[in-house]
Amino acid sequence: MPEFDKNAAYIWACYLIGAILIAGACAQAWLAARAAKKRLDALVANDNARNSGPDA
Amino acid sequence: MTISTAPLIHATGLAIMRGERVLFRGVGLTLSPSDAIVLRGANGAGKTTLLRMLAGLTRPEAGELARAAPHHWIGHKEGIKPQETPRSHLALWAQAWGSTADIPEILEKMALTRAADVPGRYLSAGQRRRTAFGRLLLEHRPIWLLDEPYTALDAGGRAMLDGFISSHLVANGALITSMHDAAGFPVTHEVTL
Amino acid sequence: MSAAPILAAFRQAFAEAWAGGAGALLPLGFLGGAAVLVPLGIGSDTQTLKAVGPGIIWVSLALSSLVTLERIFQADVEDGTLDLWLQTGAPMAALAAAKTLAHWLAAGLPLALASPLLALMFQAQASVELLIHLGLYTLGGLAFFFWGGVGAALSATVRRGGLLISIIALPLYVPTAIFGAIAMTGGIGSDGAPLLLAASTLFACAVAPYAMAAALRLAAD
Amino acid sequence: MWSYFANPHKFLSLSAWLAPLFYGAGTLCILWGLWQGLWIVPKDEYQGGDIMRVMFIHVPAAWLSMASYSALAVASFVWFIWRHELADIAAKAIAPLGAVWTALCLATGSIWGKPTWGTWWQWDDARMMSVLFLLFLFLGYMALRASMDSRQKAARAGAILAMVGAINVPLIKFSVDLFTSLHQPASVITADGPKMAAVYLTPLLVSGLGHALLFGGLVMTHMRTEIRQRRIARLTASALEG
Repeated sequence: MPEFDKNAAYIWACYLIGAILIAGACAQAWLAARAAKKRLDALVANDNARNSGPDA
Repeated sequence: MTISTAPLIHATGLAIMRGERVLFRGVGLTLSPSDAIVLRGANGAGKTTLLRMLAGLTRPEAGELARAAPHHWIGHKEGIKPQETPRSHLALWAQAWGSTADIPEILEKMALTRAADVPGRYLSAGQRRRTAFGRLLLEHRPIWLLDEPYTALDAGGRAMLDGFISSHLVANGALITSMHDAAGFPVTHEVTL
Repeated sequence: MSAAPILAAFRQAFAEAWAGGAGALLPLGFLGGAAVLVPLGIGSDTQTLKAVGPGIIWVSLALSSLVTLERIFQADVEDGTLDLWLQTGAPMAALAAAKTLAHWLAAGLPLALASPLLALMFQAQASVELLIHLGLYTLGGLAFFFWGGVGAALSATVRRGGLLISIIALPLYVPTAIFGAIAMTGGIGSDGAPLLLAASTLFACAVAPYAMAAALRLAAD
Repeated sequence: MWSYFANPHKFLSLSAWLAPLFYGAGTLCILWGLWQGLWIVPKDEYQGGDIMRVMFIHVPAAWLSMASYSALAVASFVWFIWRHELADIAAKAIAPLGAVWTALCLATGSIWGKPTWGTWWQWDDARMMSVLFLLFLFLGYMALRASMDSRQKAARAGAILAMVGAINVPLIKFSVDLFTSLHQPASVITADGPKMAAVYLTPLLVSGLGHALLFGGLVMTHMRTEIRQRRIARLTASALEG
């Protein structure tokens, strides 16, 4: 870990906030993407089953 | 005077979506002078939306729409401010449209003489409708677009409106209206949504 | 194209502004109430009041423009008037400008006219300066109403539109508030500030009506 | 070229490999910038000692907040003129991310201000003030979109507001600059400008690039999500219609 002069707490606070915000944004994006993909895949599978059902 | 039979409104392939719901698609109609077209359909089928589209208020998602003449619009909402009286309402729109119509006479035709100076907030629903229909007489316009015109009108009001519509049609005017009841005027064709 | 629809829109909006909400009285009461609370809140020290007075009046002016504007286009959507105005064939930007101007005349101008009285309450010296300030409030208030009108038109179909208008309009009020404050507090750059205020108001009057028109067409759709 | 990018299918296949690339490259750039900024570069006593190391996150955040509002305005403009659905999807994705980086810029600026000026909020700093109003513009945009009842209306209202905001940004910036120049100029932070030594500039630029890449990757991910959500809504609606 680097050693800083008197303002170390401020510096670490800045980078901590940055890490939290950016990690939060990434996590939120990933979760939302996963949820949307799951729902779409389920819907498409459902749709295909329904469309092919009566023909079979 | 030559009587033109060129269509007043010509629409093809109109479509509209609300969110991801397709309200209607592939709707077309042609309105010629003396035509009265009635739009039929269940609640939520898009009758009001189609009328608003024909009036130029709602933008179609697809399709062609040409309107060759000025139109009158009477919607569900009458467009009367709480402080406006039937008289001042008609005077305001006469001013806006540059009409020199005789307003007391229109009020009399609409059986609004007694309510002529009552502010909008105290008018009954039927009186509000009659005030709005008064706008039809301010200025001659070939196309009338009326959304559920019979709503809130009593038998006398309906008969009065039917009379106006009939004479408008006789004078080469045309009409598109949405309604659930039987029309009291000659209907050229019906469009079901 | 005739000016008749524009004049009619102005007339209707002006009548509505006076009829609904008691015209100038309500915004005036709002301004007065907000301004009178300040000395109660921060104490009655003459120097302090003198320093904050012009700023308080600017803030009250901005807030009361938001309060008045909340209903102007929303009411038109609800009672169907907007549909009729959109079909007059007159440019909607001109109609929107006429309506905004009418509401400014009914609510914004009276506030500006009352500003010398409030300034006196805030311990300002009675001098010609107060009349100059009156002119600045008049100009600035106009810009507030036009940018606020954009917020009002955009949120015309939103149920709790008032909150939305404030967050939309706030950043747009910044230049007016700053130029106005600089013109009054003096110091470097204060000579040109009234001109900048006038220019930014002109800019608002030129640009905002087009945004309002687009927003109102959307509200009717 | 436009029609190529405007096609959601093409976008999905393009972003499927481009977004991970952006994430990887962005993370590498940010980490290298951090390592340089926190461990390697010497502290600058003229800028208050070690505290200037905050610059390697504050300045990229400031750049991104400005750039993301410009991107929002451009996307809105493209949507308004050409009605490419993808432009609206991009605008919708950019706004919350822009707000995050703008908030980051404000937070780090405020923390940097405390030891430097002795206050958490310096009204005389034009940059901070401009960024604050930018945050309001983002929040207003998001609030407006959220309050519209269909995606078509949200797109139209959002585009109008973003364009109104964009033409006002220069005026806001000018007025704020004038406001702050009346007081003593904020001379402590000279993060930008030719005064910067190369030893600081290179890590700063690399950090900025890293943040931009990460931001771009996130925008793509959000756009992919939005495309899928619109498909979900379409499928649900057609299932309801039978």
